[in-house]
Amino acid sequence: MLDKNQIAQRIAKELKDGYYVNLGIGIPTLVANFIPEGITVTLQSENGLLGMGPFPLAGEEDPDLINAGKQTITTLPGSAFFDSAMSFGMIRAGKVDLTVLGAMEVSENGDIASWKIPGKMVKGMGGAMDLVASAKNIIVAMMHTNPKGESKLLKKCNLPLTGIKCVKKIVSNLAVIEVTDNGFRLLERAPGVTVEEIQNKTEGKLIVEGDIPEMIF
Amino acid sequence: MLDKNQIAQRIAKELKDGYYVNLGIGIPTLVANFIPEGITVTLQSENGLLGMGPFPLAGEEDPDLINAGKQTITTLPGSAFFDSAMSFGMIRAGKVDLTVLGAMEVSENGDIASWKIPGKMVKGMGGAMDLVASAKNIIVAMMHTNPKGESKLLKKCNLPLTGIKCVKKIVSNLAVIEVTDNGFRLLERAPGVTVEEIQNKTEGKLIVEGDIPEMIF
Amino acid sequence: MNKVFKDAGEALHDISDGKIIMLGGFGLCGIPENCIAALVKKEVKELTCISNNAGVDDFGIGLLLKKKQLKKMIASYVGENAEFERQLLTGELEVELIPQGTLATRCMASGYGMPAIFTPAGVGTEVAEGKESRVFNGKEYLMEYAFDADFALVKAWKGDTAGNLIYKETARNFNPLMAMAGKITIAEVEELVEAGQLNPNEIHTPGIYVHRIFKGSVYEKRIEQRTIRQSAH
Amino acid sequence: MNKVFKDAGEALHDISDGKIIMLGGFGLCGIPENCIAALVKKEVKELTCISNNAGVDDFGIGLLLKKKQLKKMIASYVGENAEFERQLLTGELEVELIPQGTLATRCMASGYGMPAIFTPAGVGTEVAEGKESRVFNGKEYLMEYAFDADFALVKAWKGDTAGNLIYKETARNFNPLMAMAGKITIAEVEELVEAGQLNPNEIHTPGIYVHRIFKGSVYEKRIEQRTIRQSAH
Repeated sequence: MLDKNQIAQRIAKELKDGYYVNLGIGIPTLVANFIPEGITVTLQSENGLLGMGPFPLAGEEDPDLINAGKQTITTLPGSAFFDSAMSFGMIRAGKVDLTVLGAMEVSENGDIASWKIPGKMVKGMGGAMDLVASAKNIIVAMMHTNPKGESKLLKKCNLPLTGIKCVKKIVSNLAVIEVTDNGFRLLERAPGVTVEEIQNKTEGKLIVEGDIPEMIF
Repeated sequence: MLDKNQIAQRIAKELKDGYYVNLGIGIPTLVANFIPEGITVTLQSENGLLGMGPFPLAGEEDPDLINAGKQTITTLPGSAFFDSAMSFGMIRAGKVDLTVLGAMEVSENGDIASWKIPGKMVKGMGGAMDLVASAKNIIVAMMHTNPKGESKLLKKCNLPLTGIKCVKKIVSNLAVIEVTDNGFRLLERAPGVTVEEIQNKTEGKLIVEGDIPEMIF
Repeated sequence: MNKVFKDAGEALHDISDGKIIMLGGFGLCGIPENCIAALVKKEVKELTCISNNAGVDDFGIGLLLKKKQLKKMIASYVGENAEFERQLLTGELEVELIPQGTLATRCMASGYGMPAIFTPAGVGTEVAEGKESRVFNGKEYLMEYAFDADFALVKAWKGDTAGNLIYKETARNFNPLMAMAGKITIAEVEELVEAGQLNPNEIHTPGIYVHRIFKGSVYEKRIEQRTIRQSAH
Repeated sequence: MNKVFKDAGEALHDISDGKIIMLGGFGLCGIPENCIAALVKKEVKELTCISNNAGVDDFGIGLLLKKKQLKKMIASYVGENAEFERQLLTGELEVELIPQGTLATRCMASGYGMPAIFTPAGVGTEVAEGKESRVFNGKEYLMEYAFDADFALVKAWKGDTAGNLIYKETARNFNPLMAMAGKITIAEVEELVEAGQLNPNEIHTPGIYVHRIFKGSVYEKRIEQRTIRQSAH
């Protein structure tokens, strides 16, 4: 079973040289810590920055320089600032190669729910609806089940949707799963996790073909 | 009868303090030379400049600094450069207070033809169609008749239109005319020009009410 | 034609109850602190606010919420504000949540004289309810309308007496978009200079969009999530 | 990931016959001189060019016209080019004239992922023929589609190795819009610096939109209408 850092580490293996990447709040943010050596990946922050760097050193925080999670950050050489319309413009135009974000639920056809629990939580969708509607490649980083142990990989989402038919891949604490036209397809198991356990914790249709390898980090 | 400079001079009397103004090619460009003392008028050039100044001194021409007529120009303090989308954005949004442009024909309902003579001349509309479709206030600067002596103020335009029902006022070599819902309304005569002459040279419906004063400069 | 005002109080003198007001900023970054303070002081009520966020409980738009000056809030994310959630759940406050890119583009559309735009954001979700949708090249888009705001209150880093504005870093965010979208746009700046002192090549918002400008008297610039790394990293 | 190319020849290596190409510039101001020279040298044919103007007889896009490399021209104003007028009147060249603001906004729409936009330009004229129109708030607008270009060739003043661009004065014009709109965008610059050398607050085109960049070998920057005033003025 993976911890949050390991989920981020596994997702980082999907990065390719020259990629522009948007990382959501939570586990996705951690992906930045595991960018493979030797490749250049440029991080986009949808509040108006390309070339996001690490958090600042103590005393070097700049209130005018934050990421989409409102955290103080820094910039890397070659960065650029722009307004929110251009930011979502480049997202809509498919210029961002990969989007990594969290989810409450994903359905076997790639629908995602992540922004609202009716009657309980109303934070708003922020940029998530724009990102999932536009991104060429979306990876969801999440726990396979909720705190009650119920599957978050469903036949159909119960919560209000963020976007439809958009998720391409899921990296959970248990597995790497591809979303295909025919349902979830199991690609890799977390170390020590059996196909059976993944099957039991996946409510949506899970396709298991041949030997499923363990993840390699 | 006014010459080109006098037409420009008369139009300049329509300027008000704080106006943002777009001046077309030809006579309209001359209006800049007659901006009344004591008021601030900012000239917009639709190729991407607010705060256009006079032509440069010899030797100070800058190939990267031109107006919409492709002429070398200068900037005034407080100027700003922007791209063509923003330029026409501010035009469409009605931020430009006054547009002055030339015309081949104007009809009594305010239609304007200025960009094409079928089979003879195909230069293109440039920004004229955007300007006439968007501007709050359009003044046309032109000769009252064409070189053959035929009226250019018509019941209906013969040439392909640039825009419909948009011209608010015409300043010609003979008269100042307002375009109303009921046709052309004569406001002022050029010095020495009679109402009869203006009437004879106006094909469209001309409304003459009361005494028509001579223009004062 | 003078655009320069002494302070927020003078610049906002004609904002009255019931107006539709845009406020720039993302979280607490780049918000018009002085304008918000003036709105609180004026005690104008029944405002409709268009802003990406709703501030925090005791800063930013949160100050207007606390004094119940808002009738309606149009935003994309309001997760940092408990008072907001309370007013929303009790029905005291009308709320319209819309995708962030839609919010930004509807501002831009207004400033660019485009009555409507198409975006795929929200297709298939409750955001799409009641909206016209249309397929282009096999992909579905929602038609979203330009905003119509009485006032836009924005915050810039530098401004000049002609109304030209330059923003700093990610404090730019929604500010230039809202600056274009207000029937009356009021800009507060950290540094106000004479026309001619800013490089015309570096202007983010041309002065034609800005009706009033003033130098903010003080900027707290509160940080919402102070995050740092260890120097060893 | 290297975006830097040695020269125009290398940067344009894969532009072949029949492609749709955008070229920045207004008149001769801010045109990609080195890219145009490379297109002439490559002798690619049957090109569709999207550009505000068509150059003059012996400079700019005029050079491509003279060698009959163009199949179609999409522009707003072509009044400065006699060869253009000749090819148009004889039917050798297909021409689509569209309003300048429509041209600019269709480029921007492409770079912003918006499939179509609404503009009042051309309503009631022959430009409106065959186009869908729609009334918003009592005013009629035409629906115009985003461009779909294979290559965008743009010219900037300064650029860095990450592809960020800064334009100079009115040489900006269509360049940033087309830079956003190309499936492959190639930028030529007067000055090419390392990433980190440009101020991120002053970037006009973020590098994400630029796929290839090179330093132009020479710039003539021909002036189309040299106009001066007397010093007494």
